[in-house]
Amino acid sequence: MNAVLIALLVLPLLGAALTLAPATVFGPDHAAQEKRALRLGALVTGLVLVLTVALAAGFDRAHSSRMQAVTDTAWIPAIGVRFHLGVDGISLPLVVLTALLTFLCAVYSTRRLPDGPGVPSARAFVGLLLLLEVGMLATFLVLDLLLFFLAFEIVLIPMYFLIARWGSGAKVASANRFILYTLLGSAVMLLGFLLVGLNAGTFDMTALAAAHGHGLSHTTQVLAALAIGLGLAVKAPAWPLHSWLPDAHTSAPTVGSVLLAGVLLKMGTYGLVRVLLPVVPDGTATLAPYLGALAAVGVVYGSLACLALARQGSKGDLKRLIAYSSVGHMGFVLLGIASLTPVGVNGALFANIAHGLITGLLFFLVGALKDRYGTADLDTLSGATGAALYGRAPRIGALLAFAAVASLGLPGLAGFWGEVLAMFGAFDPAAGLSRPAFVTYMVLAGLGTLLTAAYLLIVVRRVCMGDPKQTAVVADIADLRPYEAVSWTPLAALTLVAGLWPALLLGLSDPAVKHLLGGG
Amino acid sequence: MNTALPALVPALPALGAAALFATGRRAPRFARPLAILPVLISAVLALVTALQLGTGRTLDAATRLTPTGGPDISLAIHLDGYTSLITVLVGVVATCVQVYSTAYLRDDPRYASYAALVSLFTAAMFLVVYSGDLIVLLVGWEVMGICSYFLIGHHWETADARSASLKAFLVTKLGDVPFLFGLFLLGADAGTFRINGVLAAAADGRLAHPTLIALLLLGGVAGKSAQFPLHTWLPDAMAGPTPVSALIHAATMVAAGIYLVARLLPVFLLSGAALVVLAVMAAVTMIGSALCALAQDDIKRVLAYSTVGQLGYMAGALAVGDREAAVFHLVSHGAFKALLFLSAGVLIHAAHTNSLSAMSRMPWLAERVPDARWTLGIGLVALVGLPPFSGFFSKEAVFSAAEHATTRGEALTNGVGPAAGVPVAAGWIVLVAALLTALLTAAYATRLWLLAFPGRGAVAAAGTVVPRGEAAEGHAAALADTGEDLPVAASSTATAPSVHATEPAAMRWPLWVLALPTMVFGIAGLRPNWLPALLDGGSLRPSPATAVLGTGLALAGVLISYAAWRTVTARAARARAAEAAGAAAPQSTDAVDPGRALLGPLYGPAQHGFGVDRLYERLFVLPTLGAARLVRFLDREVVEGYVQASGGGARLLGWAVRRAQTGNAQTYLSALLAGVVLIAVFVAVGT
Amino acid sequence: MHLAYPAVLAALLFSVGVYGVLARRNAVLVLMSVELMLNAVNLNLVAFDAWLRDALHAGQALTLFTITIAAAEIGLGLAIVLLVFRTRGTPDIDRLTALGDRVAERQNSADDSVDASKGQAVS
Amino acid sequence: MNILAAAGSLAPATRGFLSPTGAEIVFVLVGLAVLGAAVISVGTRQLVHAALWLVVALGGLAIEFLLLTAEFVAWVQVLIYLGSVVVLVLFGLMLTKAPIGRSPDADSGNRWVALLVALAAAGTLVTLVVDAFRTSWIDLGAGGGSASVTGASLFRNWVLPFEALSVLLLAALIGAIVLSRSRQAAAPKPRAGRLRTGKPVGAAPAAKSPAAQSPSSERES
Repeated sequence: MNAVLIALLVLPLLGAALTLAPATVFGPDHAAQEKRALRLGALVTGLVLVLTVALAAGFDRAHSSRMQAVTDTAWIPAIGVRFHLGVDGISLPLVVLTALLTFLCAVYSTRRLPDGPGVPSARAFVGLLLLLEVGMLATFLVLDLLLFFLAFEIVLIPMYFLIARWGSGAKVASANRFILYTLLGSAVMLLGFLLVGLNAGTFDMTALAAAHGHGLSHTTQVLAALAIGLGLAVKAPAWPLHSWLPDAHTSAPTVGSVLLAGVLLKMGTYGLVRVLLPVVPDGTATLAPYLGALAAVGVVYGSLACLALARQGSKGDLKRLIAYSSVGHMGFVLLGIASLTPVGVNGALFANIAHGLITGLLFFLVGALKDRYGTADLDTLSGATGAALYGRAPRIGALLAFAAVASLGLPGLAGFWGEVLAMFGAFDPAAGLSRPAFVTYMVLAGLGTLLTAAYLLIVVRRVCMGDPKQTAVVADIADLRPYEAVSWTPLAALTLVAGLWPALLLGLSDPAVKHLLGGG
Repeated sequence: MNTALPALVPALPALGAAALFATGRRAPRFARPLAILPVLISAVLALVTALQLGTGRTLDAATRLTPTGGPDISLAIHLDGYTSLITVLVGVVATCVQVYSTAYLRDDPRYASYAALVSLFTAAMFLVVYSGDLIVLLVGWEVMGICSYFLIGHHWETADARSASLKAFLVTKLGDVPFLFGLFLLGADAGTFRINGVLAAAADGRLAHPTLIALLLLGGVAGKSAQFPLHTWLPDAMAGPTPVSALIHAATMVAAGIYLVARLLPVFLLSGAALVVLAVMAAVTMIGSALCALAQDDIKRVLAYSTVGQLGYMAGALAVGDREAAVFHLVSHGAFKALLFLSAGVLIHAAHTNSLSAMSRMPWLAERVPDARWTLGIGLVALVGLPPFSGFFSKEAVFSAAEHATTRGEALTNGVGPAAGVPVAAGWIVLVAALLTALLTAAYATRLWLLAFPGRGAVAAAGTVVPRGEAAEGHAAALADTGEDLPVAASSTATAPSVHATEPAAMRWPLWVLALPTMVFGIAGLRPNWLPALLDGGSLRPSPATAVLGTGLALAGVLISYAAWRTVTARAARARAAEAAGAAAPQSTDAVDPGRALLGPLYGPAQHGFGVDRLYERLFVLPTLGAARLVRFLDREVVEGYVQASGGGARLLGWAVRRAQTGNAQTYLSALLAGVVLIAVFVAVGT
Repeated sequence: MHLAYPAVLAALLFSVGVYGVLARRNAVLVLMSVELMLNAVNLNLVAFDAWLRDALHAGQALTLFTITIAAAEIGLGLAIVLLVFRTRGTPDIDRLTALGDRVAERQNSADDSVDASKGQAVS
Repeated sequence: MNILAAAGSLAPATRGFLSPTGAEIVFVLVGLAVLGAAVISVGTRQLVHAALWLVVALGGLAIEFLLLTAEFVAWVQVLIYLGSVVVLVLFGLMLTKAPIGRSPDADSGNRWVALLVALAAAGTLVTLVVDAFRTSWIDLGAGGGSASVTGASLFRNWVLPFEALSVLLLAALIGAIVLSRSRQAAAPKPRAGRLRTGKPVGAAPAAKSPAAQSPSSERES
């Protein structure tokens, strides 16, 4: 089984290396090269997806708290860094989600690659996409702090180029801001890792988790928690550190946005659960109320910002609105984690996956709208009464309504369980956390769900509904194309399945979370 | 008795909905059978389950849906008398509505998605009634809310449908947020989300703060059942197609709130304060909505306000602790209100307008739709509560429950909870409000009847008559101003309404199917006494005192309204005669409305729902939008400011260090020596 | 004799030398101050040689060393000062700031005005 | 000299700051003089006076060496420092056309910082030294500094270092010469101009024609 994990990392790396080969290897003329490169991308990511599904099938669900498919060899003995891979109930869903989203992006971009002046070749695109996949998969598979940091950083470079070269609008400035902000955050995180690693004597996550913070004094735990928490909070945008996200999403290409929102944000919250909770429990306990406060404010702040963008005449960009909604949704995840209870953390992990699926779908849809209408600006799109997408492109309209409804947390769809369990966790936080504070966070989060419903339905009203007789920006737009259907239906289907049968994910994460929080 | 049957009841319509969504566009001809068959079968199954269950037995079955780290969430079924009664009602009404819709929306391009959403809604309602787990109940609860959102927004071409659907969902969602917190409190105190577990915890007194729980749950109930603070969405929801109003906004969804309070009544009985709040809420809803119904011009808005009022009755019955009366009234109201809406639909379909004043100028309307005329009459009589129809018995049950509650310890809690738990104040509030509302209900019911079907003489006196032929052509204008709910696409081909072109069969026989229970349900239920046995066993027979008082008030209401109508038409006739003689200015055509005479100064505010909408606009909507603008400013200036400042700060630091390079060797040397001295001092001091 | 006296005197003399080196504008005077510092060191060496009664008389040998090196150094120093004087026309140290960041000062003033308006992170 | 030393060793017990021997008193007085001269030499505005006060300081120091029975070193000090080094400094002053009178800008802008650093250094060093050597006494009686003793030890074990020293002096000598050559070779160009006019190099220009005037004046600077 552990060969699967290594194969998961090596395969995309080989694919990326292959794209470095001279262009002629891919075909005689430019068009053939482009097509073959994109097909290579789809093939490799497809293979990785098959591997992850095999991994999930072979995974022993009864003992999901135990690390499975483990490879553990010394890598840099001088500083005690070990090449330690493993997967358990918490990281398995995320690995499968990453593989799925990357495969769908690869399939989508085989037919719809952003082209234009100065846009590099598809070979470079596929190479960067595969490198991105290596970084993302490694982040979820690795069980060594420094390797985690390494994977955390590998992801930034390809995403930077995706935004800076294939993006639109003020793409270079926002790409710079994205990479500088996140790098600063992860530098602080590295300090935290070093503090923990040197004091505890090992960088191995499983050993540190087993020790459950015994080897570390209280002050080092608080300091480490602060440093690591700060770095990870930048990545999963906690409220005050979120200002890189809207710009990055506004200028990123569709595929970039999907992966940025679908997977990169999860690396931050996964880090919080995998590193902060078990390794420095006392530090996290002291920081939990503040993290909860930031999360609650994030939820309300995100949704109010979206409401401001969604209103008539505010010249709001749809992608920017969806980015702010991600800030709101990740607020729920952080609230669940801050409650330090099994319910809360289970809710957080479920919301992670749900947000990945739903926001991935939303960004695909908005990207498609932007391709069809040429702009994602809500005012030009909707005009006075609305873009009447139900009439013009009924299938896209239906999918957008489905995604908006899933995103506002309708019970029966994936978005609900994460939010409800996170709020239930905050309702009754772990011992030692101040109950009134967390109940107010829960109330704020509840208000947040109402505001989320408000702005999402306003978007549906202004995009899907509308007077058909009103002159539209673009006369007739194509309804759902086959390749779009292929790359979007898995996301919609999974949202429905995860909504109707939550045990699919909670069954996996519950024992692992209890083991993580219980320690020992 | 295995649980396969009840499990199928919610599953079938859901599968029907999925099938409709899938094949809607590709194979429209399957739409009709796929719409009707699943709901019909599930109605039959519900009836079979009810009969199998018999009276006085309950059935519980559960499998774990998912672990959560805390209390588990389970797919649970809880069957008892109440579920049998309500599922049969829902089944019957849903089938009638689906059949009715096949004709009503015959050539609507989006019929498939409409039918799918109605089936999904029915499945959600079944799930709410059958569910034994509060979180799964919440799932059904909110799926109903989203289906109502999509159905209200069915005619998304018209502006008010767009805004009404958004408003409906947001107001119910506003109610659902405290509802969720109430469920959390229940789940945390009882240690499980199973309803039996919660009721057992209530019995053992393990609920820490029942008043808070009850008030939070009331938030959700007020939202869903359109009670006083959160009722503003229901009248606007009439922008949706009429069958939707019949099913969702009359019989089922709005009743879900009442069903939930009935199910969790032991929790409510633990706190007197919550019952008083419920009583006050019910009273204000009853009286306010009755007054508003008296002043509405749109026939559907009258029925909508009437629904809000009747729900106030049920809430009042719950406030005095008698859930039997509440559910009895719920079922009978479900039947006759659905009947009223469907017949109103037929009326609108024929007259091509919603507005009562327009109908009052169409004398030919009566013979045009005889079935609708009769069923509307039966419905209105049941609504007013005149014997022998079901409305009378269920309303009397509420009156007697209220009357019993006025004396301490006498409340009809039928063993569900301590009779003393019901405060006397709640009893008096509900009794007085109920009686007053009986009067007002009779008034607006009669007004509706008189305006909808004016006799020949009265119309001649009232003035201009809308000839039959002209109605067909003029309907576009009528359609525009009254936001009539007829599908736009079907407008142009309406045949010139001739006498014998009555409504299609599919719209007529559901009326009679629903008329049957409206007439018979009261008598059938009480005579052989199977209804009380099915429920909690308390006798639902009307007590003589309230029966006489209630019926008297109802008759008084009818007479007052008729008298007002007579005087108004007489005055209009005199004015017509004077105007014919050229003396006075032409009277406005809608002077015939008795409501204006009865309400007098209250007519203006009543027409606009007493300004509650404007109040909410100012209280909630404007501050939220202000906060949104503030956040947009904060984000662009403050949070962004920090990021820019960090960039600027780094450059400033660089500039400062640069200035140290003065080029003068002596400054460097001084700095060097100062450093050396400092180090020497630290080393000397440090060791 | 108490060892503190020569040691303290040497220390003070050394500090006066330091002041001279750092404060004097003319390069020759700086060289003179350097001489003072070297002499302070010599005093210390001799004092400690006497105190340790060193058989090798290392202290005194080293003093001779320093004296010779000082002589060589002052010779070279003055040669350099002369050269500087001949090319720059002035022996004053604080005018010899060719290596300074003067270019930066002029550009700074230009930068500040630009920064105020743009305020954009250097892209 | 050894009487003093003997006296020193006779009364070891009653030592202390409060009962200074004769040598100590003289040492302190001369020390104060040296210090005063040094301060003035560093502080005065007139550059030449500074050099002269330096002479006084170094002379006082030579006396101090004598007091410390380092007789040979004292004379070497007088010989080389006072003799050659200060003279060199004076030459340096003259060659760089230092102003004779009071020159206002003798101190650079950096003087307050310099004062601060100097005082800090002085404070630190003095406290350090006093703290370290409070209880140590020099036994002057040993008379180790005389020319014979120093000479013997120099030629017994310090021969090689001194040879190296001589090489260093040679290098310094050559360096100084190279540096301060007045760059004859540096000005051939103007002279080439003169060659074309046929007049011999360096002939005293009898008639000061403007063309001739410029190259010669150039040669002088």
